[in-house]
Amino acid sequence: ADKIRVAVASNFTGTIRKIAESFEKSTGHKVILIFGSTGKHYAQIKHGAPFDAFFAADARRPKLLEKEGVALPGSRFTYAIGKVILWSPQKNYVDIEGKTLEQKEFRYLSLANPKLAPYGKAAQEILQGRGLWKGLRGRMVRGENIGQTFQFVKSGNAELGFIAYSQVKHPGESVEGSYWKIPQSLYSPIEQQAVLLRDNDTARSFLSFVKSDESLKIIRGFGYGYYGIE
Amino acid sequence: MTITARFRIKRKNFVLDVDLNLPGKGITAVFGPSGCGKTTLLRAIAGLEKCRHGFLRVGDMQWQDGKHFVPVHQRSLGYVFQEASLFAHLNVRRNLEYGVKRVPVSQRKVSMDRAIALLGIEPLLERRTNQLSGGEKQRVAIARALAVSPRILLMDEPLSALDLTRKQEIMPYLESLHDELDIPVIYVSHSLDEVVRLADHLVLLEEGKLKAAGPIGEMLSRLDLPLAHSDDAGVIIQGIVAGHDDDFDLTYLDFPSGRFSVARKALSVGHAVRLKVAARDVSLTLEYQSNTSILNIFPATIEEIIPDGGAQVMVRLIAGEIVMLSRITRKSATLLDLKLGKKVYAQVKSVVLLT
Amino acid sequence: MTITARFRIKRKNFVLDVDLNLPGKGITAVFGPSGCGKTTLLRAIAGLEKCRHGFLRVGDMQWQDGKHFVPVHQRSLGYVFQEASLFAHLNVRRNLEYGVKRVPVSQRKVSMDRAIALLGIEPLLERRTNQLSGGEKQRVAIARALAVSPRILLMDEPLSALDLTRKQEIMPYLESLHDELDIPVIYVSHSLDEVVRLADHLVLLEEGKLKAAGPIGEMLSRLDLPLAHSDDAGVIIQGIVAGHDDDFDLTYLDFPSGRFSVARKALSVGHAVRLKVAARDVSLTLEYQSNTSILNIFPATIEEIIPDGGAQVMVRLIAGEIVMLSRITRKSATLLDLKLGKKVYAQVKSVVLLT
Amino acid sequence: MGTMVLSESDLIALVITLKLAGITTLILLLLGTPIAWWMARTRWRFKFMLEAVIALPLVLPPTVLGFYLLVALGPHGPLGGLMDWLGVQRLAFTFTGLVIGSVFYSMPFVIQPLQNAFTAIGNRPLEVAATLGASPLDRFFTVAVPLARSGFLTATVLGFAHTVGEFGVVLMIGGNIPGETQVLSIAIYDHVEALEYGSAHWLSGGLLVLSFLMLMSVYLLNRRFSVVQS
Amino acid sequence: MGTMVLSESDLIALVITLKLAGITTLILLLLGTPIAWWMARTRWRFKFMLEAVIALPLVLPPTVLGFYLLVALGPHGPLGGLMDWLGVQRLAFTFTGLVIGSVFYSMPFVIQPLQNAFTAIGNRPLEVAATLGASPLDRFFTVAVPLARSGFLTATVLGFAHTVGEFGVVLMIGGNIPGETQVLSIAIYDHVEALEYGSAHWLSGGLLVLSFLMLMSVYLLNRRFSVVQS
Ligand SMILES: Nc1ncnc2c1ncn2[C@@H]1O[C@H](COP(=O)(O)OP(=O)(O)OP(=O)(O)O)[C@@H](O)[C@H]1O
Ligand SMILES: Nc1ncnc2c1ncn2[C@@H]1O[C@H](COP(=O)(O)OP(=O)(O)OP(=O)(O)O)[C@@H](O)[C@H]1O
Ligand SMILES: [Mg+2]
Ligand SMILES: [Mg+2]
Repeated sequence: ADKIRVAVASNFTGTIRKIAESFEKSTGHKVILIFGSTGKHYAQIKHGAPFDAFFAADARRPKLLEKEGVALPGSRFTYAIGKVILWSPQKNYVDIEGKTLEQKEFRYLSLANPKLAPYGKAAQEILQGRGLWKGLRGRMVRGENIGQTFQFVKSGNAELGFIAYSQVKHPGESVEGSYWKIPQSLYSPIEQQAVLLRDNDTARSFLSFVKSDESLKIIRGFGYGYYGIE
Repeated sequence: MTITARFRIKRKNFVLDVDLNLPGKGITAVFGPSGCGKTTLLRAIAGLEKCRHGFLRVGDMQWQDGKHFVPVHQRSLGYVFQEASLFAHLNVRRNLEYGVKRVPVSQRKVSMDRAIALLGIEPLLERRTNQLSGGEKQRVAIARALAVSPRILLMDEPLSALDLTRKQEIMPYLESLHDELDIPVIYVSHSLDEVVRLADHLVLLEEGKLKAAGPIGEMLSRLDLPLAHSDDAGVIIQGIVAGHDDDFDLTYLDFPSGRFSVARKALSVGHAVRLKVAARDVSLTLEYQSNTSILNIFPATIEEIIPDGGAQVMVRLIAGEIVMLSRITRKSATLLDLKLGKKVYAQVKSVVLLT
Repeated sequence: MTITARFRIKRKNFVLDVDLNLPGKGITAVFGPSGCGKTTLLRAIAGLEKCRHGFLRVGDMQWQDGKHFVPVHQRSLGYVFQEASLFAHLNVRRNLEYGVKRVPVSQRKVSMDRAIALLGIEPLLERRTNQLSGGEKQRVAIARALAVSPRILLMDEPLSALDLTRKQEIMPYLESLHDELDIPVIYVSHSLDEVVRLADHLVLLEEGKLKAAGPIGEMLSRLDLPLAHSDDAGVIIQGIVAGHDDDFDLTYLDFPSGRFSVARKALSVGHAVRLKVAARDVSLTLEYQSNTSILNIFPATIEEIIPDGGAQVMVRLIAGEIVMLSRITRKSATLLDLKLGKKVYAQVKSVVLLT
Repeated sequence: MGTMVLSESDLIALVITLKLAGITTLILLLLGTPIAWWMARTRWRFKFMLEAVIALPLVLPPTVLGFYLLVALGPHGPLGGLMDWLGVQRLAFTFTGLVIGSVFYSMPFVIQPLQNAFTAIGNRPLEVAATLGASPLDRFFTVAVPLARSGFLTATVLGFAHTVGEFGVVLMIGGNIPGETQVLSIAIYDHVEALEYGSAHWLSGGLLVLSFLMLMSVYLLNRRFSVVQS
Repeated sequence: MGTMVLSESDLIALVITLKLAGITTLILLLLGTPIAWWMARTRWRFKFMLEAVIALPLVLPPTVLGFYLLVALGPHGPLGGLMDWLGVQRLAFTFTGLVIGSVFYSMPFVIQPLQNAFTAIGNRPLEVAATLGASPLDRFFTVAVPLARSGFLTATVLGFAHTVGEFGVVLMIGGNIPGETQVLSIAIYDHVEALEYGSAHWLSGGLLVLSFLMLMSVYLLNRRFSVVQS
């Protein structure tokens, strides 16, 4: 049995664990998962990190790696599409159309740093679309990544925030609090892409496994979208 | 004004347990062997060593009584520590100023300049304290304690690192303190010589207990105390200046039963003085002898003879109204057939003028 | 064996510049006022103070010569610092052991137990050093320096915090060091008394310069040195034990021109001794006087009379082959009509037996 | 990686950082000095426990510590609840919150050197000062503090530098609000994560040079006034 | 969220953490002691510069410092290049690399307290030891070290605790590889990021208790052997 190392964006932690588990069960190979921010992983990969595959939180870094000749050409694919929601742990706080943004006297709105995280960029687009981006400046708290963004809201320090649907959606459970599921049309799609970094069979077969139906079900169960599937 | 002190301080191998009544004037020497508790006593008086049921009254100031305890910094005292204790972060001048600044101007009786001049530390003022010799440090520490114009001065072997010349410069000043400032000085010393020279009063400690206390003269001539057997045993005699001899630079001192000639001192006629007559400086003859270099000869009667070691005896004499001690060999005593009541002549080779 | 030392050490306000030849035996006292450079000299000898062009030879050991410099720890020396300097992290016993452990067993001549017993620190062995009194610390420091069986002992005012009794216990031991260990001791002291009692040799420093150096007896009787004008001026006389008087517990000491009687000492007949005769203990008479308690009377001739302050004169006498000093008042000198060549009787009231 | 001029927000972040580090250090010294003094003097039997407690925040990764602080400061947390009850503004995402977090985290770097320095002084100088008429407070300031100078220097340098470089705690409870709680360390981090290496180098370099100059002057000054031990 | 037993990888992370902190502290002491000693004794004019340099790593956010270390240790970096040229294994993403990074970062916490403690001793005890026949090395170990005990204690505690809690540097040059370079601080962080609060609480709590017990014993021991100043 082989051992591969796969670097994965933190927001995908729960999902990939499930997938890796069933991959290990069916093949007997071992998958070592390394979680972290996509920016850090990118820097590390460029400086020789011993990873076999890379599951980024965006499409930009995998593309860069491909262009720079670090990733294997042609191995890049979108493994999940993130969905953004506006969420509050309080019941009936966020209405289903997001009017809350204009109406409620909240103190802090949490979102991911648009510069670093695609979810943040999406949030920016949504707010800009409604003409709220400038007006909310001093009331926006920015997480370094989507995990932190969630913690700001979850701990109650920010009343609401733009988070990933996958963070509150657990397979077979209903979502706590109140949220507005934002139509895909309001922001550019959050493609999370993966690339192969080292050419070996186990890694290749793991990537294929991620594309399998079995994995797809898991990915959707955690609240991610997939190409052409809402 | 008196000082009443009662302390009981327990340590692992040591207990200080004293009940003292000291005069509130003049210099009181605390004397005793190493480790007998002198420093501990001084610290207790300063308030540095706390004891629960202590009692301390210095003149009209009640510093300690059961629970009532005046903290050290509110006691107007000067303390010269046994070990060098200058502030390392201040230079010499600032060490001196440290205390002075904390005394209200109205209570400053000793000027800093005076203390500096007295201890000859003028050239050291801008030095760091680690650039001083041992004796220099000690002088700075004394000056610092003096400069706060304290109501009582506590000195723990302040002169131990000083040479004789320096000591002889400082001692008269200490002596004059009670004339000028009228403050009591409690003075720890190992040197009986120093003690005899300086002190009015003596406290003898032994293993944390009071062995004896009293005026220095009395203590020195008490044959039951170890002092009388030391090299420095002797008596203190009160006298007054009777006149000067300009030809020979002598000063005449009259005491109740005679006259001493001593090297001239700048004292006015009538001034009261104290003389120390050491037992070893007194020899005895049966007849009055002329043609001797000894000027001070007094008729006396033998009052007591006690052995002083195997070879020597201490003879207690009455010369008129005063007591003198003479230390001579037993052989001489036998040869001269000395016994109680016998008339002799006491030849005093030299005397020390104390004040 | 001799000690040759040449140092030039510059400080901001002070220069030590000495060129010394000291005997490699016995006790050499370094004497001088506070700040004259005694500690600096001792430190230079130990190697703690470096100077570029120094030279130091102790017996057959070349410790410094231009660039060649034996580091302190390779010099077999014992050093008693002027200020308490016990290791705070070790208790008393371990302080003592610290030095002993670093001496090869074959070179251990002083046992630790011996040093402990001598300095009476047995009960203190398990104490922390901050639980000691000033004098106790000093005793431990002396014991620690002795216990390394050094080839030379450097002591910076080691007895300043000790009482007389304690001093008198330690001094004979120091004196005996050169008999037993044959090591030179360089001894800084402010107390001329101590110096006279202890030292064989005297180095007089003044403002960093050598003022005079020589055998103690010579130095004390040299009227051009300040010593002769101090209270302790006197002469040292070599003698031998001639016998004992059992009746009166006396010991007779013969010297070239006479015999002294002193309180009995446990010395065998024929033993060489040194006596100090202080100038203030010598009185002069024109005729031989009997019926006096003074036992030691010697005929002498006046050799020199010099003024000693306004009221006193110092008389230099030749008694047979030896020199004596006598300090008397100018008045007495005039009354007795003393002049050069006159025959007198020197009455010695007391002498100090040094060895 | 090309050269990039620093943005205005970077400069603001610098100002905020210096302000944060300055205030934090000040508070640390004000708070730490009496604690260190007490710890150096007391003979309390259980002092060792307190000593352990003070060093404890160090062992948690700063982000995690920040997370717990965030939870504590949130409306359901003990501190946040207390604040609400008192009617005081909540502290998360405010500059004050940053200060509190930094103080908490850097405390051991200040207390420990101070405590050591105070212990090293011993009783004697204080006794001397007392006999010279100095009250406890007086002798603390005129004797203990100057004699503990090197301890204060170390405490200040470690406290200040550590706050400047701190990042995890600050990120978590600050919310990275530009102009308010975005400090330089986060700004640099953001640049690195966003692959804006040029800006990162400039900022880091500037910070290093600035810090070096500051530290150097502090040490140089220290040398001038130093108490030479003999 | 609920309670979760610690996974095997968490335990491994604990072991790695303790190993890392232990080795780092040891190296810090071995390296820092002579430097601190030299700095306490020297009268070199430019010492203040060195002092500033030593405190410098502190002001960079650890992740950024880690980033630069990574660059330096990577194949294109000066150190990495040197390593390659020497034929030695590259250090990034290895345990050795972690140790180097931690040593670098925690250095000031060790050197400063030691330097202070050595300075406070003064010359006298060393002179005394010399006159008692102790060579420079001998007196360093038998006099300077015991008298600087409290400095060593502080250095050890700060160095150890800081390494345990360190995270940014370690994350960057270690690469968070489970079983190799994943330390506890990162494991906790991962749990928090993955919203596995249960595990995070358990791990943090365990770490705190463990650290508290360790620190407490150290301080308790210290008390027993302490040099009482008078
Ligand atoms: N570190 C120093 N820097 C500058 N001057 C110093 C230093 N140490 C001592 N001195 C000066 O050098 C001179 C000699 O000092 P030293 O300690 O040798 O004197 P000493 O003869 O031992 O005096 P004491 O009897 O008072 O101990 C003194 O004037 C002193 O002020
Ligand atoms: N901190 C302490 N703990 C325990 N015992 C102590 C402590 N300090 C002093 N002692 C002991 O208390 C006794 C009295 O000490 P103190 O310092 O008062 O003596 P001293 O008379 O001043 O002696 P010296 O003349 O040697 O200075 C001594 O036996 C000493 O060993
Ligand atoms: Mg004492
Ligand atoms: Mg000296």
